[in-house]
Amino acid sequence: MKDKYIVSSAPHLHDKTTTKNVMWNVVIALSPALVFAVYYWGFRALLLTLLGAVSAVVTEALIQKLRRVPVTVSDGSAFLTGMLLSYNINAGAPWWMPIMGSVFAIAVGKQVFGGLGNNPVNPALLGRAFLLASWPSLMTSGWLKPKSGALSGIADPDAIAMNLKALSPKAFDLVTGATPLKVVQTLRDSSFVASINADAGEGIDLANRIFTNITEMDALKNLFWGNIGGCIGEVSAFALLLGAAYLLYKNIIEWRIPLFYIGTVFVLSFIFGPIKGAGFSPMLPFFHIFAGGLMLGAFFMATDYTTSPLTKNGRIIFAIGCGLLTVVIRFVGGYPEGVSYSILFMNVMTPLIDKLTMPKAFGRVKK
Amino acid sequence: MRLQTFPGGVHPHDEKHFSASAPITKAPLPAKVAIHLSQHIGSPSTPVVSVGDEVLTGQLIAEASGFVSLNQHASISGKVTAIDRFPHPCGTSSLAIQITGDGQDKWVELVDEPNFMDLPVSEMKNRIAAAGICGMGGAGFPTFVKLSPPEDKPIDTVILNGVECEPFLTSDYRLMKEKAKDIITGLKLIMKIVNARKGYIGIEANKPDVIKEMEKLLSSEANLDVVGLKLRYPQGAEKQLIYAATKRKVPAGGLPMAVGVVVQNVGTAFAVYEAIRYKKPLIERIISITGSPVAKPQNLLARIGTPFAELVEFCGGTKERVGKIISGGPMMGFALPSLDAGMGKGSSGLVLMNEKQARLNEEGNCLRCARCVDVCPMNLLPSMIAAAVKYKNLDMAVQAGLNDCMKCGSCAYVCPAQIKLVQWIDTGKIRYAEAQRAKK
Amino acid sequence: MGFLGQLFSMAIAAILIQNFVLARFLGLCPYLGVSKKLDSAFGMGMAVIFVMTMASAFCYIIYQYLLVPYGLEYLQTLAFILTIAALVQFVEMVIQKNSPALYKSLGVYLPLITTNCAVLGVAILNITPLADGSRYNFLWSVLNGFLSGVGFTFVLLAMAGIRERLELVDMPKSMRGMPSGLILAGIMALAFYGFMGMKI
Amino acid sequence: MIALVIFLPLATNTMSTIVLPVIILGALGLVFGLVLAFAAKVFAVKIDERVEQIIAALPGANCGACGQAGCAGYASSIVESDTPINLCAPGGAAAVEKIAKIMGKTASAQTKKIAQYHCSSGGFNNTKWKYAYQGIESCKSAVNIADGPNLCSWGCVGYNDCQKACVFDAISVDEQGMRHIDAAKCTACGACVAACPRKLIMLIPETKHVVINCSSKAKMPLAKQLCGTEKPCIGCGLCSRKCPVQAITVEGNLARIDYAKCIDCGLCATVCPTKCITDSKAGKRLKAEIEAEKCIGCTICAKICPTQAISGELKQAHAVNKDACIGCEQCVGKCPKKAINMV
Amino acid sequence: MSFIKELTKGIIKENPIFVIVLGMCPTLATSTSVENALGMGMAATFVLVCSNIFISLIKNITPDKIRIPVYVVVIASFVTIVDLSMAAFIPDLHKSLGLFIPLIVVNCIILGRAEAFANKNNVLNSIADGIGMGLGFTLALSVVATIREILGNGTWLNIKVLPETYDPMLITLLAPGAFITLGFLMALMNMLKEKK
Amino acid sequence: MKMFLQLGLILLAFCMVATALLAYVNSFTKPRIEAIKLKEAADARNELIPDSEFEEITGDLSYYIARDKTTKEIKGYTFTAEQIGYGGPVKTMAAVDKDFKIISIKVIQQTETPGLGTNATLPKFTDQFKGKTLDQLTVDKDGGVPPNAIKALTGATITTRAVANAVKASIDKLRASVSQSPETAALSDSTAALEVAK
Ligand SMILES: Cc1cc2nc3c(=O)[nH]c(=O)nc-3n(C[C@H](O)[C@H](O)[C@H](O)COP(=O)(O)O)c2cc1C
Ligand SMILES: Cc1cc2nc3c(=O)[nH]c(=O)nc-3n(C[C@H](O)[C@H](O)[C@H](O)COP(=O)(O)O)c2cc1C
Ligand SMILES: Cc1cc2nc3c(=O)[nH]c(=O)nc-3n(C[C@H](O)[C@H](O)[C@H](O)COP(=O)(O)O)c2cc1C
Ligand SMILES: Cc1cc2nc3c(=O)[nH]c(=O)nc-3n(C[C@H](O)[C@H](O)[C@H](O)CO)c2cc1C
Ligand code: SF4
Ligand code: SF4
Ligand code: SF4
Ligand code: SF4
Ligand code: FES
Repeated sequence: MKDKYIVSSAPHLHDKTTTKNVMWNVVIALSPALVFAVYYWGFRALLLTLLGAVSAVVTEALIQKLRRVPVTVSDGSAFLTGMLLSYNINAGAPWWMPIMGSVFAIAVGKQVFGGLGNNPVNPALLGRAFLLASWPSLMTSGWLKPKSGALSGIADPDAIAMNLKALSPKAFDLVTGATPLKVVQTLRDSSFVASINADAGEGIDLANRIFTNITEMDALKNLFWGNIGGCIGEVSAFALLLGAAYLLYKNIIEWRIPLFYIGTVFVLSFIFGPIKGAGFSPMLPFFHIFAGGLMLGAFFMATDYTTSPLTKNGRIIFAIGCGLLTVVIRFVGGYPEGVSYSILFMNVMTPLIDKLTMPKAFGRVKK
Repeated sequence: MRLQTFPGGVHPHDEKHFSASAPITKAPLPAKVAIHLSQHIGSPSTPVVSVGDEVLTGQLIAEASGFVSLNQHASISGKVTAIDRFPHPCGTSSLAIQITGDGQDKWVELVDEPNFMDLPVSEMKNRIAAAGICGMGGAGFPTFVKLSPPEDKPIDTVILNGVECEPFLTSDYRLMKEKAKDIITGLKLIMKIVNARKGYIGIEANKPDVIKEMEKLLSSEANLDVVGLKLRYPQGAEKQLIYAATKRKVPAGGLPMAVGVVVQNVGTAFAVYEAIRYKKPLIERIISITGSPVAKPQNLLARIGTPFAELVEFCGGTKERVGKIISGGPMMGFALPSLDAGMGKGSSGLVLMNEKQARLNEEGNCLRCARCVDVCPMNLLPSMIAAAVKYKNLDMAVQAGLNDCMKCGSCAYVCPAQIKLVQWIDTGKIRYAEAQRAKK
Repeated sequence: MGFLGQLFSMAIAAILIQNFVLARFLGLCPYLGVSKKLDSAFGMGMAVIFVMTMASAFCYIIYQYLLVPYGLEYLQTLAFILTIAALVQFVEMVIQKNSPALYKSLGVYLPLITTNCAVLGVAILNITPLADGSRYNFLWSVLNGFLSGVGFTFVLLAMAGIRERLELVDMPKSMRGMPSGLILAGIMALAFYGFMGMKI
Repeated sequence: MIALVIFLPLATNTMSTIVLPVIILGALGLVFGLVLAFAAKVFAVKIDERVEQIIAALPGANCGACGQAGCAGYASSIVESDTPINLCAPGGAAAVEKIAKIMGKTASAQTKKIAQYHCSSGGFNNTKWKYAYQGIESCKSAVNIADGPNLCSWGCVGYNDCQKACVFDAISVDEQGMRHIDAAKCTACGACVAACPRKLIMLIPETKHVVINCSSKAKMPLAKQLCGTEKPCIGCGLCSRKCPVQAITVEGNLARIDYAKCIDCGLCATVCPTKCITDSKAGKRLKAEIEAEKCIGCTICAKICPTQAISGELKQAHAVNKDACIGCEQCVGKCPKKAINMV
Repeated sequence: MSFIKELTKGIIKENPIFVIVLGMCPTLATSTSVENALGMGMAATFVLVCSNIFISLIKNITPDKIRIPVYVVVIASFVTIVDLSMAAFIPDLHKSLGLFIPLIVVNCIILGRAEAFANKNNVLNSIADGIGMGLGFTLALSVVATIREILGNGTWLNIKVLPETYDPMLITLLAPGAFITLGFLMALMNMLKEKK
Repeated sequence: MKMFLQLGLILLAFCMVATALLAYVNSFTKPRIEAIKLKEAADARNELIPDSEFEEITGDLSYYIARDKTTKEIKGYTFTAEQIGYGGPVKTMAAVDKDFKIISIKVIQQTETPGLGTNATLPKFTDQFKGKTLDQLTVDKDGGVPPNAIKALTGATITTRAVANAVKASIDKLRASVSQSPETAALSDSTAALEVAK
């Protein structure tokens, strides 16, 4: 058949974009964050990321071999899933954590349903949820301290620390031993506030001081550059925005999901943000959009093609849903951070959203 | 000038540089032609000659077999040597009248009506029908039918389609460049026939010289306008063009006349002009022979039925191995198994591709990336249609827009997983038709 | 907390936090069985909401006014299930007669519901003392029944949406049907963990 | 009710712990029973009795495995909307059989048919290609593009739509890429017939062994050039002329057997110049022999024999001319005395 | 011998959990440990056998209109008996099975078998069916429980089987783990069936 | 009409038979179950404060006064405390001596996550309550410093808090009701007098 002309159905031209280059471009867009992570936490961050990515690739290849279907790991989607999974765990986690997570993410999250494009929920986030449910204590403690600065991102740890240590060893532990969102969550817990200081008034006062400090410009700067405690990938809002800009420029992700997601979180935290007893801080919405995994989630995970709605209006509903749930979980939930669960939940809703927002063909009138 | 456009669409590289600057050249007379009885939408024409008859150039050899059908004329003079299946420019084979030329090109008699603008409308339509003109923009709808809308559907606007949004093709461009005045006359004739008040010529922004020229020519005409259009595929599709020019939305499943518009290709307008003024039947048209393997890409004025092989030969043959032959443009054209087929009334181009350009990637899994959804000018869910067809869920396919698709190919063009969306949709349409038939 | 506030928190708890299917392991058979198509899932969901509400009301009355006064709590299972079975069958007959259309879309699911442990579950939970030792009154029992039904329907619809989508992909043969349905249920349960520990 | 009124006031601690509950629950039962009886009467609806029968035939697990809402839902959808009857997993084959009986699917009463290809081409080495097709691997999709990738535009495209359509796994593809139908597994459901865009598959009676393995309507020289196996039907008409019962007609360069007339004698296969007609029983046919003792000379057999191989006088024992007998066995069944054996 | 056939079919060929997919609630809820699984299995088997016997006895005297309520009453009675006796005689197990004992009433297997089998067969076969289905249920439950207990707790029937250093995978003891474990077991069954 | 009665009566008959059977079973299991319940409670109390006899006091907080079997001297009090944990209410039974110092505790009912919250039932966790006073009942994560604090279970702070805070709150209540109750007040007076006498 070599000597025959090729005949196929129109169109005979094709855009240069392929699955492969989409995926590897996302990997490129994610690498600035890795650079920052290595800068703050050392090579352990790199090691964990690679372990996650490689085990994802190996798992996918093995399963495809077993299923006797073509091995398609070179398309980079498994690598990406593994990488994003590792980005969702703490740099201080044990080495087997990203491996277990990746294996679960690929096997249960993706290959069970036939591989790329078929998975109903985001495999990387499913992997994270699996790790969190399996080893909750390992996943929510042991945060690595960034190269300089405190875990919680409090602007001036030393200055407050001096005071804090004297006033309440407990408050000192809090600001130096957890992520910024964990601090905010704890400060919202009345039993904690009551227990910082024997004198209730002083307790509230102290809580307020910590809270104000955490939303100050200096603290936000730490948050922006990544000088805080947290998961590998959520280290620096700056690095993530850099990657996001690249993806937007390359037309790989679409603006609707990130914009509406972050926008919803911004607006809702502006409205509902002030914690009990604490004064209103104009910086609070900024704190909420830079803290935790929001940037990573909004730009890299909620935008996952497979698990977000097909339609444009659907994507807006999806993103607003994610934003709403994120704020709800952060403010009244049992976890300090809600990004991963809110995206997972909205993933589950995606088919229904698609159904509801089925577009009408050009020229079709409403019935 | 503000450029107009429509929602959705894609931006393939336009590749017009191969043949844009080549002036229209007459192709040599072919030795044999095969005139297909079905080069148009509607019922096939009925032959009125038999094997062995001598015919003149322009002589009627097959006549319309119903209202929506077409007259066919001999495009060269000579002898009818066969009425049989011959390769068709859309890749299949179908019944055609083969004429072996005598090399003399003896014409039937033409006229030159001095007052052709003042002919009665019915006479104009008769001449169009007699000339066997069908749309030359690709679809091939008989023009006299299109120009006879029912009484209750008044037409107020005629749009000439000079968009030529298909990459590579330049035949309309050259025609507009070289025959601008005649095209405008054609437009006026059409407007007169359908009694329209307003006329537009839609031209894409990649032909600035033609836009300027046309603007100049139309500056004195109050009711005629040039519409500059953004460079975007499928700008030339009827509904999208109407939307861009008039912001009217043709209802789904409806015809342009539902919104008072008639769209004609510029080539059709030119043919209408020639038919009314000279009673000249449609026996030749302009075709771009282009693509990187072609030694000397050109725009040829060639007789209907000329084998593609002869045209390519006239353009200096090929300079590299050909991987794919496309009759029409690369976005909607048909890939041909060989160069044996002859050109039809709707053949606006022949695009050759080398092996590298021709090779397609394997279909992968759909990522649900929604690129296809974003670009679909008809606002459909191509990925869902394709999946639904694949898993034999016709109801869902129809819900996702199976019957609204115009097969422009934008979706398949962007799909990163290289899913053959248009082919799936095509298959779906066939299955749907089968199912409908089975229901009856 | 006003009535509406209380209602809201009960709704959140019943639908998201303590969802019958995903958190309490009740009503799994129909959840796995009738979630292949959105249409059927919707019909089933509506039927369950209806029956759960009615069952909550009836069982509450029977428990409170027939069993408790005579110290017959040990007969609760028997009395409840009898009530539910009779109720379901009665409703089925009524619908079948009066609204064939509704019967087509809803009635056919009714027989399935007798064996749905979620209905008995909600009846029992309604009369089980809460953490502070109090019990729901009649109104709240009925509301709880209704909202639990809504919670069931919600996850049933989401599941059906996903499974309908999975009809259009190439799943490994051994995973088709129940296995993938169960794994999906697991995934959904994980996704609902975000609401765990929520204080409303 | 009266019992309730009498006993309730008596319900004190001294009341036996057994009598009281019995009365209360009994009353409950009575009330529900009456209500249901009442409902059954008032709300009685006439339903298709087949639905009831099918409900009875189904296991009643209400598991939803059929994709319907419980057994009743499945039953009514079988009756009303032609839902396949083999979807009940718990019920298994037994249920299918029962439902089939109820629904009167009497396919089994007719002679069993099986699917048979009418093309000898297809596969990797048996096809001549027109072009290199790139696209969806489905026959239905492929034939829409330039008349399909194989030179013969009547022949097998080879993307196995037929195999994919068969839910009974009756069609297999060998290492040459050729398709084979397993007669034992084929249920003549016709799915493959509908799936093949070239209409190459037809259902023929299981008892017939002669098949024209081609669907090409191309003219003589062309047909051979196009065919991948070079065994096309060229429309020469030899078979039709040979057929003793005029079961073969040639139309548009293509011969077709009318199986209602065909007596499965295999003569046509012997004359086909291109070997396009196959006869799986060739050489295995036996010859008729008349037991003279039993023969009463009724002449029925002689009349029925398509080749006039039987001769004999009225009321005389008949004899078979072995050379003329083609083994079609037409006479065997017709003999009133069962005097004819195939040997 | 149909008795034997009815007895064995429930164990593999028509296993109520793996093949008929009924009674999922107790399966998933009580399979956190093998001990619970055995207890639940036994309780359900008892009810199943009793109700099968009884229903096949009364099948001819129950009018169709009230068939379901009657069956339900029969089943509920046996369940309550089990419930009360377990509370009285094996209080520890009763406590850990909790809410799910009364729910045996609606365990789809029991009513399902009543409707599908006992309703149409004689007493002897119904007993066989009850025992078979019960055993099948118990067996499947124990298999699920084995995986969950080992992975989630490092023990089997409360015997330590994994080394102390094993950090238990808690998810297997939780709802998602239950679903996923069962899902994979069923996939495995499917694969074995295909191989055959 | 006949069908009405027939259906009603059949169902009636079944219900009656079934109920009779159940009532019969109940009549002999009920005492047993109650006995088991009582015994369990008693066992638990005995485990917490051995060799004592108990007297129940009901009120805002129901508790038992434990007296030495021989000397009839008040040894302490037992009570049940309850608070919502991670997966539902967590019930803890605790015993304190008469100075309200914890003698020991036992988590008697909970629906926490296996492997996490359920670890609260293990002696490793409950033993640390022994000897703690009201002020020392703070979870370490909440700022308490061991040994004057309760060390949280790994990954289950919520459960830990539920146990510690419930016990704490109940001791508070116990204190209030003990000091109000005239009888016990008198008793402690008498012991005080006794001590003075010494
Ligand atoms: C069955 C049929 C009937 C049509 N009738 C009319 C008509 O009455 N008037 C008209 O202006 N165009 C008519 N058209 C032509 C369409 O408007 C349109 O020009 C043609 O389908 C090709 O358009 P396209 O190349 O954009 O697809 C008809 C087309 C079809 C297929
Ligand atoms: C996707 C698509 C692209 C098209 N592009 C062009 C074009 O560039 N130029 C053109 O004349 N017709 C184009 N057509 C055909 C027009 O829709 C329409 O049929 C034509 O302009 C009608 O004029 P005619 O009947 O004179 O051919 C296109 C059709 C489709 C569906
Ligand atoms: C699946 C799962 C189960 C959990 N079970 C419990 C539990 O039973 N008890 C508990 O106190 N916390 C439980 N948690 C909560 C976490 O373990 C977490 O540690 C808790 O929020 C306390 O956080 P802290 O120790 O950082 O304050 C669970 C978390 C998850 C993800
Ligand atoms: C923009 C973008 C975002 C992605 N995000 C994720 C992600 O969050 N998690 C993941 O597992 N894969 C992600 N992928 C990779 C890929 O979509 C994923 O492997 C599929 O979900 C598997 O079917 C992403 C890919 C793209 C192009
Ligand atoms: S679905 Fe049809 S109309 Fe839409 S982009 Fe694809 S080919 Fe064009
Ligand atoms: S463009 Fe291709 S991969 Fe993307 S959604 Fe459409 S069909 Fe799927
Ligand atoms: S699809 Fe049907 S007719 Fe065809 S081979 Fe299979 S069973 Fe036979
Ligand atoms: S469906 Fe027809 S064309 Fe396709 S492989 Fe089967 S026989 Fe050949
Ligand atoms: S729904 Fe079937 S056992 Fe619960």
